[in-house]
Amino acid sequence: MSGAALLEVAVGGIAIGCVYSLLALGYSMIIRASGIIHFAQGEVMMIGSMCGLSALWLAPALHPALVLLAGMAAGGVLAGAMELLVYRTLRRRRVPLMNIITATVGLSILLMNAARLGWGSEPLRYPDLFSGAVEIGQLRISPQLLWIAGTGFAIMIALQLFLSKTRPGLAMQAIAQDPDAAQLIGINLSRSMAGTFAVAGAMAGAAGVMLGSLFFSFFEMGFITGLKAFVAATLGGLGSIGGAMLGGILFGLIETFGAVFVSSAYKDAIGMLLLIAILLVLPQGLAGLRKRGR
Amino acid sequence: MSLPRRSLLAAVPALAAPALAVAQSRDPIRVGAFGPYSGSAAAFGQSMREAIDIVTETRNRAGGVGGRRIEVVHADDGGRPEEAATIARRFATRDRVVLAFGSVSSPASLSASQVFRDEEVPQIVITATSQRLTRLGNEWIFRSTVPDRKQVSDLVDFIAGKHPQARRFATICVNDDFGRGGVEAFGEMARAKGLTIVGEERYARGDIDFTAQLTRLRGANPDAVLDWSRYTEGALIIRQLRQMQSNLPIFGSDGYAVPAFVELAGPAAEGVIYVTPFSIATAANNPVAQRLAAELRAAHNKVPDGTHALAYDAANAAYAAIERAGRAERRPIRDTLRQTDMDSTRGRLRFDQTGDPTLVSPVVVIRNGREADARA
Amino acid sequence: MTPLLEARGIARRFGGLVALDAVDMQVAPGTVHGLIGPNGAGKTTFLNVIAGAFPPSGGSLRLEGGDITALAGDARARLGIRRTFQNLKLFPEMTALHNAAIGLHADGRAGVLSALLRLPAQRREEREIMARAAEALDFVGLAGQAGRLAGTLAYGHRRLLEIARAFAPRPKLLLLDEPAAGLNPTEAVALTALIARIREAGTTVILVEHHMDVVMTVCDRVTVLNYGKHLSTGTPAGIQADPRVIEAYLGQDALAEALAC
Amino acid sequence: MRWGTPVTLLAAALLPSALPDAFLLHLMTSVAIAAILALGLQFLLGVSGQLSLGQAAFYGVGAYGSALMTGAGLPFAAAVPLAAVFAGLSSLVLIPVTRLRGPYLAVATLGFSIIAYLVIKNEEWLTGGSLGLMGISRPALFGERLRDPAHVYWLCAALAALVYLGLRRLADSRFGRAAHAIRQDEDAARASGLRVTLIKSQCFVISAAVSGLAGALFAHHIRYLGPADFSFWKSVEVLIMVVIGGVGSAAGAILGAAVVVLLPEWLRAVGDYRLLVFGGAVVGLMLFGSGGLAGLPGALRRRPEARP
Repeated sequence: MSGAALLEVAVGGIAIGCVYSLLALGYSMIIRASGIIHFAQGEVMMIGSMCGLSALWLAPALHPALVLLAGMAAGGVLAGAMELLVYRTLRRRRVPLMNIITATVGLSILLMNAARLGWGSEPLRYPDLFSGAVEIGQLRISPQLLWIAGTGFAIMIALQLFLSKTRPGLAMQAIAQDPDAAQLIGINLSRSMAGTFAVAGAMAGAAGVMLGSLFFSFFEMGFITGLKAFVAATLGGLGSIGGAMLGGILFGLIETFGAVFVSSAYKDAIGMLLLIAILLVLPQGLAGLRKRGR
Repeated sequence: MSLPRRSLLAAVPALAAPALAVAQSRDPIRVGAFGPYSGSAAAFGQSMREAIDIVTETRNRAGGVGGRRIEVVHADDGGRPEEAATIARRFATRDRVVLAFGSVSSPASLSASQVFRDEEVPQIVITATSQRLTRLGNEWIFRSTVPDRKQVSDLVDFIAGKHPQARRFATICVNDDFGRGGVEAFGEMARAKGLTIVGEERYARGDIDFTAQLTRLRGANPDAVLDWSRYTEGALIIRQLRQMQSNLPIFGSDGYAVPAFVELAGPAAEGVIYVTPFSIATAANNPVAQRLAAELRAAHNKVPDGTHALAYDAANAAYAAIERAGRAERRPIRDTLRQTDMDSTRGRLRFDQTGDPTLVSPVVVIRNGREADARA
Repeated sequence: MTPLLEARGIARRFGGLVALDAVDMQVAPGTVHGLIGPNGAGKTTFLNVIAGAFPPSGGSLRLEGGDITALAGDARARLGIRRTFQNLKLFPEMTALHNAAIGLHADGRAGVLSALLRLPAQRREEREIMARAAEALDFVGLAGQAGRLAGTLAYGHRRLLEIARAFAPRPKLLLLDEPAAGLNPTEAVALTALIARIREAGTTVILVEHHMDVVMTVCDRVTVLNYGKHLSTGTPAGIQADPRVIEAYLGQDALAEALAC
Repeated sequence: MRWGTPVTLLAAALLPSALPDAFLLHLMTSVAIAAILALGLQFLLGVSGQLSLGQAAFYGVGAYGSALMTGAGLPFAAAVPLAAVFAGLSSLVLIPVTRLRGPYLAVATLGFSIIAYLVIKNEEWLTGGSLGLMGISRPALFGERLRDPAHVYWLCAALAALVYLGLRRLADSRFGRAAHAIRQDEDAARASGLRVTLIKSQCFVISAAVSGLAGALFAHHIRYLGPADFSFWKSVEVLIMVVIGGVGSAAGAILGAAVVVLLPEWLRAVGDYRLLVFGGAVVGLMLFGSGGLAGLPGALRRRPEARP
């Protein structure tokens, strides 16, 4: 395979990886703050994607950035509402974590089927948000992929800044690290938790719009993608923001290159085998690398 | 595990009880229909249900069959063989249907066919194309669609006749019974006609990024691409292929034969050629197809897709067979069904020894965003 | 006489931080050996190395002359080194009796198959384990609490339960990590007596403790660590008089006072 | 309440005479099989605290194993236990991952189950690929094929009861106590001399073997095997059964299995809204609290020794 073709594949892998990263960030933030494996994260992404598309239907000339924003808003509101209405109620009842995790599975089934009833069972196509082809020498790269990779990175950097520089962001970090101490210094636990879910949901919504514009929106789109993003988050080390970003992009690349060099029938197996291998060396994922020196 | 000693198993019959309460009226003739009404193939299930309901309502308005109404019991198999077997068991023993329609996928149809064969219930498969369904000596199975090998041979004949310049084919398919069945048959028959297969790729159901496979396919330097996919992945594959600035001719499967295909593929669909069990574009002179189109427009404001036509034909054949049998019993219905000889949306419908229809499949090409007869 | 436990040149580093630096210690059998030092001196780290919670970065450990440096924690436990934890590690959803029975697990043999078949040998063994577990509870004074879930016990009782679990198999060496922490003075006195009875029962004890009155009352010998280094070893009286020890505790007034009394 | 188990057993045994409907017997057979599957995970999660998202893999190994062995001429009564043993052994490849904790273990088992699914789907020569295996023999006892659905039901229900009693015994034994301790505090368990990895691995093998038994029975009950029934979704379904019933309660696992099998069947009446309602019901059931369904009667009576 030529170098140019390899590069094309790599860009595709990075673009998909960005989508995984955005979703994985959500998994990581949520698990760090609350211990919940949020299996409905993929469905939040799907709803974000559907809402972005619906915004486009209402206003066909909408700027792509606003479509992205619509998806993020939808995802954020949805995830925040799920925390406030369901998970918080469950926590107040002091049910075991396993029950909350199962409730996220229930919500995922519920959202998937609600979307099927609301938006139909046919996949829905996004209009091309970006067109033309970028040519660098003999290399042709779809501008969609570049935009997605670029936007993905931009959102992740924005999230980093939000978490490290703003008051609500710092509060979320504090809650995640030590909820008791955070409450003692006057941070509102309940609000920060809802905020964490909302931010994670917004990330998922952005991923949904990106995935939708690359491919299409479909009520089942969140299931497999969500699962893979969870694997990516684990690969990176659950609870680690940097790890989630790295894990997502790495997983996208592994998957795409796995399909190129090994059989595509076992494409998903390659990622999984590698994941298991990495976990055996680093039981805490890639983020464990940093802690290892201690 | 050592916590509560008492068990609540006793509550189980109570959970099952409401299902028992379903009234067991003897009056209407009951038939069953099952397919993926939920899950990723729900669009097919929905078309199937719409068409069967239209035929049934029309029949019932005209006085039913032999003065008895027809009642369709619908059930969702979600595309899962386990569910299909359970539904088949229910149709046979509890709903006591005289005949069953379904399903859409081959595994679900196969799983159910075992139960129907055991319980001696005639089954008309709607869209499942696996050759195996009708090749197991099962006398209770019929199929509305044309099996994959027959469709492939119709497509290969078409290519040999109309596109003689396409000699080197690269194939891509979904990695399941549908895709592999189609591509294997294509390879066999294409080689028999002197064509060569220069590359074979597969992907998993639900994949969205085909860059890797397409890059490899293009590398094999083919004259044309054969894609045996369902419409969702098919639309992505041709879009991604065209995004790579490739103008290779694309031949596709009956999995494309859904209106949403053109919708999803957009401009990339232009010029794509595929085989289909039914196309309204090639049925302008077929009165049954026109009747279906009119009824579907009235009921759901839709243009019929392949599944609509297949289910429509199946239901018409079934009700005619019940009428000819003169009684609502499974064995006589099966026997009269075998003698079917009627006008359908796809021409004259007869079943061969195995239960497959004897029809030639249309081949269509997308022009200006619509299906057009490629043979014309 | 060979020491029961002999530590030679034990070192432990965490990243760049040196927690233990070539510490030697010999524990004579049948004694209570105190391990003290200012905060951050490496007492708990040393205890963890002895228990096998993590391997030392250097040095060797011998139990009754046999090298145990390479053994994992559970293997050392089976050889007869048992411990308690500074911040209490019980099995809160199990009864006190079953907590103590876990301590005796290594003495049992019944496996999956015999449990499924409930063979007579398995039932006999189960009765024995329960009898010995009850005995251990009785020994620490928790006989009345056998049926209660560990998580619902009073704090002082939980401390005792942990000792019962560790002592139940009559280990050769018992490592107590601040057993008196959080106890009221009455309870601390009772604990002192309990430690003495454990020694009488033939178990050697290493005691890490901040309560100096407990240490001084019950210990036969005391080792002092400072900044990860061995500072001094001797009788309680000798330690109290050692100028190096007093110097090490300078600035930690409360402890210095405690040491003086 | 020591008579709870015998009364339930009696009720289960008499069920066929109360329900002459062949379809309901078919469903109750499915419940019995699902119960075995759920008991397998219950043991792993409830007793040893290990979360597996890969139960579908062992279920699949058992199902395909037994189908292939009977297909090769082995009698049912030999193939089913052998398939269960084989499923148990197949979990040995997971032993390295038992040292992972919580979600990391879950993801590793998830990976294993995805690989197993791909093997089922791709290795046509062995598993029939995506078209699956057909014509699997009916269950048989003493050389007699069981044609009466009531007999098949009794067989599966009896095995479910055996598994229930066996796992209960195990949970109450020295071994179960050790597993239980490890679940609550691994460090303390290790300090007490427990071979943590060995015990956790043994729990994995037992759980896998029980799941394999369920799979083997499933193969001969449905008599058709296709990859779609062994996807990740199946693992999630088992997890839902266990949690609905109440983690830690064997009786709850059986109850959860009954709910997960029967509820969607019962909900067919609501048509398109079926899965929507099912998802909502799962969320709703979680609100019952820590004990799940099995804990309900106790919670209503306010047991004093309820969890902290």
